[in-house]
Amino acid sequence: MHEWALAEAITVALLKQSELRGSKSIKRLVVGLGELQAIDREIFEFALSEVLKLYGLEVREYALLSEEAEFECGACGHSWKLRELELSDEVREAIHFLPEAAYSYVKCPRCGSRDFSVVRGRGVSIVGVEY
Amino acid sequence: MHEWALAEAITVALLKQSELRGSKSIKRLVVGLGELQAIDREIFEFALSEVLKLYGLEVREYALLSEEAEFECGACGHSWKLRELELSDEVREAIHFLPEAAYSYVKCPRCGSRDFSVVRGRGVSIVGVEY
Amino acid sequence: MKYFEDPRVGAIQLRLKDVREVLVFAGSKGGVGKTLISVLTSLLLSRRGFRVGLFDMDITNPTSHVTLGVDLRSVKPTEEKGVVPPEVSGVTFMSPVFYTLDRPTPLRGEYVSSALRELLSITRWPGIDVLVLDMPPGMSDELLELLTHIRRFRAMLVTTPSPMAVASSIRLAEVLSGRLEAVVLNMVTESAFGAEKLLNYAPGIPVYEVPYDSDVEYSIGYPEKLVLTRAAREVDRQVVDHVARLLRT
Amino acid sequence: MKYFEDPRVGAIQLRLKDVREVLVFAGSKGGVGKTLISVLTSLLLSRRGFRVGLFDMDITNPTSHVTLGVDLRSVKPTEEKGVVPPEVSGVTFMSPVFYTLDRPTPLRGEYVSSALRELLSITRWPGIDVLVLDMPPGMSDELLELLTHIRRFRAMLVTTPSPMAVASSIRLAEVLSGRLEAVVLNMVTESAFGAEKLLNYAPGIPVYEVPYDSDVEYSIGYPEKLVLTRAAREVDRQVVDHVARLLRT
Ligand SMILES: Nc1ncnc2c1ncn2[C@@H]1O[C@H](COP(=O)(O)OP(=O)(O)O)[C@@H](O)[C@H]1O
Ligand SMILES: Nc1ncnc2c1ncn2[C@@H]1O[C@H](COP(=O)(O)OP(=O)(O)O)[C@@H](O)[C@H]1O
Ligand SMILES: [Mg+2]
Ligand SMILES: [Mg+2]
Ligand SMILES: [Mg+2]
Ligand SMILES: [Mg+2]
Ligand code: NI
Ligand code: NI
Ligand SMILES: [Zn+2]
Ligand SMILES: [Zn+2]
Repeated sequence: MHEWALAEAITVALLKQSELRGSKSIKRLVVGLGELQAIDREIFEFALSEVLKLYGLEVREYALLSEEAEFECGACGHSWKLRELELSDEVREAIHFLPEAAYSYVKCPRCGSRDFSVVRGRGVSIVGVEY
Repeated sequence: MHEWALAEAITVALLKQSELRGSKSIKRLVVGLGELQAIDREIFEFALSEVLKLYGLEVREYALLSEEAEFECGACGHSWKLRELELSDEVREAIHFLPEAAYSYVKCPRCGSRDFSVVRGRGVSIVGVEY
Repeated sequence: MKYFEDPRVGAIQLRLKDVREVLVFAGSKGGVGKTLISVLTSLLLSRRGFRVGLFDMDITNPTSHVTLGVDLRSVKPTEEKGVVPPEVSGVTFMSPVFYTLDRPTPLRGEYVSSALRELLSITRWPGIDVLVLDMPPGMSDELLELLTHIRRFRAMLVTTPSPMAVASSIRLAEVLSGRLEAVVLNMVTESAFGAEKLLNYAPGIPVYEVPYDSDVEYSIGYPEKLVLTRAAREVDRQVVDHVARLLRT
Repeated sequence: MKYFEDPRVGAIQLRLKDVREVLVFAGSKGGVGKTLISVLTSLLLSRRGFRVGLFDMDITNPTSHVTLGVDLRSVKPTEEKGVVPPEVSGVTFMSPVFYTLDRPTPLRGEYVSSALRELLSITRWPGIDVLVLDMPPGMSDELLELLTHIRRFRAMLVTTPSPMAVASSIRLAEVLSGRLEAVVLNMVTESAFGAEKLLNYAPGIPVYEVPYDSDVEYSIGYPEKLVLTRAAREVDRQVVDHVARLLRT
């Protein structure tokens, strides 16, 4: 599972802050899971708890926030959602590892442009931390 | 004066909106003048009023808003102002025509990185319009 | 209200309104000859009496001024209700290098786009028949600005017969489909192996072959010499003929 | 709190922690041989017993897989606490093309940066002595990500003797100054005119000359053939020797 590496990235970022603060304890952590990357919640949750333990970080409470993926066309202004698209399993797998691979497979459903932005719901992010 | 072309860009954008709205009259227009581009207010004001006339747009009241230029380093996080830099006349002239030419001449004063962003005060922009 | 975010986008259309054709030399592989063919085509069209503009879209690594031998200390655009590019060997020539002055200019994509918008919205092309755009390699902001904001153009895909260049070109042909006028197969030696593959992706599109010509290197910076090379002769006979036909119809 | 904006930035350091040297082949001109020299150096270092990783930093136009002859249908990274790249001819090889699958991938700069961060933060390089980075042309997000977020690296500047390439290289040498290990003057025929100019900008830096070798083109896609070319012999004798010395000290 490559989710381990994603959890490790989050953990290392938290650790750096913890070192600056002089405490390895975090009250509340909110992690965003962008729909585009299609992260399996359970797998990620397992990986995150393991990695946090490994790095000696205590997170007393955490939440995984799902973010719907939304695109907006730079050419015609149209916006659309991931679920409006039909993508093969192979393509979904590629995007799972590299969300920007979406630009290889997705075009604006209205005008066909490849010049669109991923407005939200791209991938894994730290949404917030409370100490 | 190349300010004419900058005023024309603003005017054409306003015109497009006016056509959509079915009226060539604007109550109030606020144009931002970013310090980096070093636009002469008087020259620009003259150009804008001439161009607006030429395109048949009536702007009853307008304001030119000066914006201080500010940079932020992507490598070390340092931020600084344009006035802290010493730039030759030749360089100022280049940046007047092409604000991104700043990347040829400016580095982060703290760490020397060229990976900085122009946080504000780049150039001419439409700040707001009231009909 | 989105339009107000960047008034330069509308101004680009305004500046290009009276230009009859926008002709783009593109190729996602570097070093295939986009700049050389852009410059040769511009010089040769001008020698046929067309009024030609040439614009270097390669913001972070402009080189068309080197090919043309432009002295950046003495040659400059003039200010006149915008910016009017200088004439170089009969070609109205504009490049970001007039402002970056051959200094290194690393730019993140957002600033590449901004620089292109700025230059394209202030540069005037009075009386120009055809504006030639010399594209950078890759498929990033420059290409997307072209597709989204210049919009009206015809493309010539420049490639060499090398497998790496052909692989890159096939990808670009897909993005440019519908705008593709011709393929310029450059630096051809004996065998143009691999190029057939590309042609399957651009059916019905003419392919012009320009030979590898060792005189080119020695003529870089000397337009008068460049137009006399064997490579120039082939560009004239094929590419320039093609463009001249477009301009006459 | 800025750090939380992108946890991948810290993860890049983590992934590269145990790699002894990061060796970057850069050159702002396209087509000068960055990819060929990167691939040859990787293959030849591996044949000397070093454990070598090769990463294609050219997100919008990757070609190192073409040079290595990688079959994208059968060769893939594996998932293992991240992503472990496949081994190709003795080199641990990673490329964005494993996910973009040779489809066109136009990306604005912000997405180029994001893609690089994603791949560099999930890719593991277990036991690798030297990680070779094959850079794209230009001076944009890829270069700035390298300078700002990879940070610890040594650079080889690849250029040809052509005036256009030399002009581009002088600009890049300034940006890379302090990290520059050597200049690789590639595709040298009789006269490497113009190159002296570059050397004034990189005083004290060794210059390695690799000849133009027509066998190279026929060997693209066949690593076993590539390493036997005359070009490879010179890369081995000069560039690989240089890197081997670095790794032994
Ligand atoms: N037909 C040709 N014969 C010989 N050399 C050529 C030819 N076309 C281009 N070149 C040389 O190849 C190099 C790359 O060409 P260039 O126009 O800069 O490519 P690009 O713009 O695609 O990067 C330059 O040194 C140029 O002089
Ligand atoms: N020494 C050489 N002799 C002959 N051909 C070469 C040599 N080096 C590179 N090439 C060829 O030149 C072209 C450009 O090389 P490439 O490695 O793709 O350059 P870059 O990565 O800088 O764009 C390719 O077709 C490659 O096979
Ligand atoms: Mg070029
Ligand atoms: Mg770019
Ligand atoms: Mg390459
Ligand atoms: Mg790029
Ligand atoms: Ni996974
Ligand atoms: Ni001016
Ligand atoms: Zn659209
Ligand atoms: Zn800094």
